[in-house]
Amino acid sequence: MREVQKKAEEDQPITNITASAMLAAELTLIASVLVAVIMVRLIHPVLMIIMIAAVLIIAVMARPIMPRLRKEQNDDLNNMMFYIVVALGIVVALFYWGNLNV
Amino acid sequence: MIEYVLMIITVLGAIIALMQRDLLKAAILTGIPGVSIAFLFQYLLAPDVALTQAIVGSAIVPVFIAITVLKTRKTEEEIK
Amino acid sequence: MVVDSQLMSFFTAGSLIVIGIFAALFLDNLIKKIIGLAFLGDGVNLFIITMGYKPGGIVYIFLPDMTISNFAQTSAYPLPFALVLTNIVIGASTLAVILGLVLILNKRHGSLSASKILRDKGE
Amino acid sequence: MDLNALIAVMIILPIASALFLNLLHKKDRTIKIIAIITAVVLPIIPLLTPYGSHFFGGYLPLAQNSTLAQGLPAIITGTQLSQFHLGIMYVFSSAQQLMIFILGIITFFAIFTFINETKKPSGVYAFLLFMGTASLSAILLSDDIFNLFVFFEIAALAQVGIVVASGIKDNYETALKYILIGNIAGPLLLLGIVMLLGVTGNVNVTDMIFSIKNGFVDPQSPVLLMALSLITFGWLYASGLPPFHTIKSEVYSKALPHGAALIQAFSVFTLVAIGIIIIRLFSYNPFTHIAIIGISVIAMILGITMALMQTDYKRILGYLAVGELGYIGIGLGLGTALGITAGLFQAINESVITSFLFIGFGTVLYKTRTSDTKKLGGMMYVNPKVALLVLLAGLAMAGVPPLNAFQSKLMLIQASIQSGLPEIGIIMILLSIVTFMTFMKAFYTVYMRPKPKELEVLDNKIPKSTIISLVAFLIICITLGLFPQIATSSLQTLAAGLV
Repeated sequence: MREVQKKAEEDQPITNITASAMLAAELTLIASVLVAVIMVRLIHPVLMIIMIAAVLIIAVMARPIMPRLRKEQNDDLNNMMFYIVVALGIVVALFYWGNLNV
Repeated sequence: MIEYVLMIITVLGAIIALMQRDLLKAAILTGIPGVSIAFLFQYLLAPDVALTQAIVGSAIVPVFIAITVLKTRKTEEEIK
Repeated sequence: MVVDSQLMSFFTAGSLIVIGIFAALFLDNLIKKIIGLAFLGDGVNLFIITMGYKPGGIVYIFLPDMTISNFAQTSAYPLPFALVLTNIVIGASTLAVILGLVLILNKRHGSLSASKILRDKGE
Repeated sequence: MDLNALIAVMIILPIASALFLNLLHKKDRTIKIIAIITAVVLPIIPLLTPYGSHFFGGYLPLAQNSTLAQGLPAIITGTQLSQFHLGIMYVFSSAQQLMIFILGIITFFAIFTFINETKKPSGVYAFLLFMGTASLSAILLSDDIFNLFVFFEIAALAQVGIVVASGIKDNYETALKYILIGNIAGPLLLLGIVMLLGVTGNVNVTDMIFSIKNGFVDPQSPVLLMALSLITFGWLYASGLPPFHTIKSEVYSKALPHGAALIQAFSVFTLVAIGIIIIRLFSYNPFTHIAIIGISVIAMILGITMALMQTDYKRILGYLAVGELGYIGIGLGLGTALGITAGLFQAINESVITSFLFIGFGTVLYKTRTSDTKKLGGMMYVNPKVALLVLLAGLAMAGVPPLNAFQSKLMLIQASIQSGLPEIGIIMILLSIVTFMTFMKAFYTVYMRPKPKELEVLDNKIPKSTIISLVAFLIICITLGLFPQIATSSLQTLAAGLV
């Protein structure tokens, strides 16, 4: 029953505005991530080239990214908590690693 | 020696309180870590904080949670 | 005892914090989540108190028969204790607000499950 | 008379007024008068106060405090201990003056629109707004990091209260989520603070810096690193950067327009206050700057792309506000004097513009009682004046000259090029364009496209006070856009001190 409801929600008519917004968001995401990755050149130029290639491949393989990203970032409390604890781990680990290596 | 016992009671009490299936029991068991932390504060040279923690940890927090559990239990029965 | 009691106290505080985060993350029942958060706060308080503790020290109350330099060298560090008093009060008042919100929401949804009450509402 | 006592009045006045308003129940006229008087006085106090510092309880450092130092042994008075601050200290300089002035202005217009839009203004709601303003002033002023934490918790509770009081659908759920998440992040922030206390033996930021700089503390000690990471995590929560952007934008969207305007100002100024403390304490560690820049770039990208996907205009604004926070973070993270000045300037501009947008779009909610863009349309014909003002606000947010965000974004791009990171400038330009596009999408669906048949426009007239507030915000935007040196000259001293 719930699955049917969910499907009905997903099948809402997609208007021109939402479609174009999704496309624009996707392009923005890829473009800005690509530009941001160029900053890796400060660490090592070869690493930058590898990472740009990786980002391009991921962008092509995982297309379309935006609907998935949208689905991941919902308002569910458990989901939010999960990301928050993951972020805590990342921040703590990064600061230790970063201080040893930068 | 007493402090190690208190520390073990604190951690075990916290785990046991969270493992209860009955919410009312869980609420009341919350007081055990609260009280043992208060005694630990006393051991750790903080008598004034221990007094506050004894009141808040052993009385206010468990009672608040228990009241919430009792009130919510009523509405759950009504809906059933 | 071989084991340092201050170090053990730090470990106790750490395990309380971990238990609290675990409960808030993985237990679905809202009451359990709140109990976990209370433990998280308790763990942080214990951590602060342990930080001010001085092994073999005295309580930070200046009695008339003490000298200042002796007191300064042996007493526990009182600043963290003052912080804990404030934090206990903050924690209790926040807890009251949370429980009030839970009561209202329970009346509305008839459930205490976080995944039912606090799920994504879509658009 | 010692005018420095006015520094304390900045916090005491709103708290006292808030407590008093809370007592007055159902006395509408009195509430209105007292709230308006307090709101008028709030922005004026910082303008009258001379720069300086205020010591609570008169506890000067022992070196300047001969009565207290009497009879103490040389182990205390003869060493660096006598330089340390004993009590809570508030520091007031030109940057704080400007920021508290802007906060006061936003509070004033929030209170002003609230009192005129609601038929029966409740004292409790005004209590929450004033309480939030008081705690934010304290956060900006305080040099004592634990004092900051206490006021930060008060501000969080006030935000929860504002959300609960809004009466919008599902607001209780949002409030509960926010407070639960805050209950994880708040204690962890405190843990970071006490780790600093444990290493340096102090909670005063100036003293902690003194200890770190003079070798009393090993700057590379792991406890200090742990404190840095936990405080950074608390900073993310306080300002709503990722991963907290979803909850923060939800909080904005579930508050009434004037409440949302004030809450976003709270986020902006907390970001600035805690960000400045992080930079002051840890700028010796090069990774701090890299981390702040990284987080800010992620915030910009996620905030603005997510804003494009939303259909609720309040949620769109919420995500855009998060995206704009990224610009401030980049300014702080660049670490040069120009960068920090630009970041602080952007903070001031953003708080004004986003309040402008929230209150401007709030008129749509007032007229139609809905915020779903799918159901809206044709509001241009209902209310052309407000539509024009909202359009100007959107242009300001996107950084169109001669409005204020243009100046700060230009400065940010210059600073990023100067620091050898032109990529950040490119990302900022790109995302500014997308911001404008997102705004225009919301503007088109709400104002320009033909009106749907089902949409009912209520017959109530938009109060004049709302229009006055919008015009006043526009005037601030244009003034700061044409004469940016008004703001930058007061911010430069603080920025220069941070490098």
